[in-house]
Amino acid sequence: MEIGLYHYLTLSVILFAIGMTGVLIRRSVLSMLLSIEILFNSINLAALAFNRFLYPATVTGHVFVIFIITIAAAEAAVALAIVMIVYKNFRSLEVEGLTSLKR
Amino acid sequence: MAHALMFYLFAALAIAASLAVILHRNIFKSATFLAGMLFCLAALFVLLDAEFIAVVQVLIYIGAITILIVFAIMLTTKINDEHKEQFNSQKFLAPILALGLLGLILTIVVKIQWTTAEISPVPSDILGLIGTALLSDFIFPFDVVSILLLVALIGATYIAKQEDRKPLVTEVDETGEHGDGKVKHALHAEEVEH
Amino acid sequence: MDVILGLLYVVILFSLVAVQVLILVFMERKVSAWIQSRIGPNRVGPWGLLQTTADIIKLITKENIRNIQSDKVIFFLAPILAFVAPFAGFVTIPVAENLGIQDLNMGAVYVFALGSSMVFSVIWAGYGSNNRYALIGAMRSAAQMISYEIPLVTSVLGVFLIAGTLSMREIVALQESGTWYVIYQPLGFILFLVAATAEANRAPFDLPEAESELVAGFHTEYSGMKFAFFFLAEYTEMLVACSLMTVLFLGGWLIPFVDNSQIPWWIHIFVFIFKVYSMIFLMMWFRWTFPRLRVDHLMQFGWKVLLPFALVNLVVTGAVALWLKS
Amino acid sequence: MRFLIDVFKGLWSLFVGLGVTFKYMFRKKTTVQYPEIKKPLADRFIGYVKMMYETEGEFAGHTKCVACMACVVVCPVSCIQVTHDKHPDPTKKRIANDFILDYTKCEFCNLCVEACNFDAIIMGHDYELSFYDRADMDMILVKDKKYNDDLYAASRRQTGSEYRPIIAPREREIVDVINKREHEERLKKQAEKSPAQQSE
Repeated sequence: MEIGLYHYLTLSVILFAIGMTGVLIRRSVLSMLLSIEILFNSINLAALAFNRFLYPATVTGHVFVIFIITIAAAEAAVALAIVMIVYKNFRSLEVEGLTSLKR
Repeated sequence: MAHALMFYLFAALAIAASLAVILHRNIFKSATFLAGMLFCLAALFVLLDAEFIAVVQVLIYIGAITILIVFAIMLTTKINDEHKEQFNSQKFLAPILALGLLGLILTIVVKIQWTTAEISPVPSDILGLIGTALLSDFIFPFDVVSILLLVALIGATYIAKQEDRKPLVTEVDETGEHGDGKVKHALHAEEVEH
Repeated sequence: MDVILGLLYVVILFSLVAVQVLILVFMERKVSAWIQSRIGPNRVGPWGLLQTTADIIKLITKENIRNIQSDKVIFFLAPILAFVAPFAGFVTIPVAENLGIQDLNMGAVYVFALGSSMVFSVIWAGYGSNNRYALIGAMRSAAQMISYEIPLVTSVLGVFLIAGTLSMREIVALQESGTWYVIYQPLGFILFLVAATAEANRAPFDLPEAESELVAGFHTEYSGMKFAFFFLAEYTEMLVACSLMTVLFLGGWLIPFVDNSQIPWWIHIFVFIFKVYSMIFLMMWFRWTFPRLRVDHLMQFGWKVLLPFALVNLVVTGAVALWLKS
Repeated sequence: MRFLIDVFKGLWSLFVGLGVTFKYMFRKKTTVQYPEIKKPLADRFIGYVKMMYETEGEFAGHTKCVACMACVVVCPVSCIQVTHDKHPDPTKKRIANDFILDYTKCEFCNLCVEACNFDAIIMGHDYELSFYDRADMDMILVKDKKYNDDLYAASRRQTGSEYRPIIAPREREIVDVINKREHEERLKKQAEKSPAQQSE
């Protein structure tokens, strides 16, 4: 069977579901960050699949993916700075404990 | 044929790796599996004729973002603390929810008749097209993203560099002393000397 | 059929690279000896030529020792990735006009991407050995490599801007008639040379494996075959970096001021190899001249000197290119 | 501006450094090809303990060691074993039968040589002290009172060129003078004693 848009979209959706589960079930902030990266990538895959199979002559999907990667980099930098400061203040990275902005 | 084989291989690897990311107890290995998953996706991007994006994925995602996360892991968590409970109380509910969402989106995806009748060949100079698109149609988002990156850079530096703020921990650590004075030096050893 | 051909390419490339590394190690020892007024290896074989072969045989036949608490899989994978990543970079490098495995559309970026995934092998080595010295060395090395990647890539952007393509073969073809890009981009060339030296963990930027400070950095726990792979990886990386330099700045296989279409292809190969080896000689010369940097100076140098100069170089190149175009 | 000047100065200094090492590349090599060519040692070099033998007189070839055990007593690591026998020279009491030195223990401290009252041992100039077998490191300096060439060669790799090593020449002179004086005194004593004995 020819691999088409459906296959890529299905894979993308499965990855999205896995990423979402990861965000919901993990306790550590860092694990949640890893899961968020999975979410980003499932979106990237979907964008590129749409671009390839629906409008191959344009590059809108590619441009979107580049933006997403850029924003993921910025997000990672800020999130890691926050993780550092949280760890410094709370000595733990478990989400349940982080209920106040200040302790 | 080869295309289908490659697709199934890398799709299976990607799914397995992402499952390992969310289920593995050792967070360092989680990050390693994330790099593996990103690599599989890069391979899939090549199958989708997006070589440039695949290369950028390896260069930035694996080479920079994952490494950054690994750094954060090394600097904060106890990696080998595998006996600790890793999952919260939603660990049974969340997969059901995710499966529901999966079913929902999959139904939508399958129901829609995408107009993919003919697959026309991709343009050869995709790199030039991306460049042109970034600096013509998408010039505004491009600028916004640049500014966002700059702001994120400054913000991250600002947040991470607040060393004069007193650590708020007062719990007693193993030596019997208060954690107060000892917390600072680990992360900011290099800044102290300036 | 394609698969068999590809495997054949890999085997040929591997043997070529392995032989190159043997020669390079011998050359390094000789250069270091000359700079220090010594003779260097001269016992095994004629003029000591078989010295490195003997060393490699010794490494291969050595017992494989593994720390019992180390992480088996990661410990095993790290040296392999360390070697495979730079090795795969050879795929795009054109040695002569029609010689080279595959000319990718974005060849140069591909090589940089592989270089950046090398960081992972270093971190794996540090984590997998379950040794504090190794971990400290690995973190230092990773920090150094991701810091120097930025000036490394930024410094060549000027070349891409002038050439208007990322394909290695086209970049070389554009340098016909003796207009090497090193003439247009002297600053870029120097920055690239420095950053590539740091990227390959060579002295004076060899902090990650500083012998006198960190035992051997991230490969403290490695011995025998696995250590040989790290060794191989370092020299392969050097080869790739110098080949890149040759292609991007020094006109690849071209001889200046000569009609290159008249010259047979095997001379082109020799010209390419000569250029690569002169760059490698330069790197070795650096190693035995400059003292090692201190760790904070290393970071300062990367971020406060190399990066601003690379950015200035890029902006000036862009402005001049725009001005010439209009 | 100052930053720029610093950077260019730094760059220039790097070039100067490269020039220096480039010059060194063509200098005369200082390597000495060791096993073939050996550098002369300093006179005071402390190597390998050597036994001295009588070179002249009636008992030439016999060891000078009279088994007084001074070296055994003084040795900080107890690496010397000496067995003794009756000396063939009637003026001396004993002679070393076996003199065995354990090089796995010896630390080349020179104390035994200083303790020796008869100038019988000396620190030599041999420094190639590697062996294939641990048993070889128990070195037999004397066997059956006499210098035995075969035994000596077998007990170690013979590398020194001269059998009688040179210590610091000035000291050697003093030692020689002292030896000579003692020898003369002994002869004199003997001469004094013998007529007395004869007369008795």
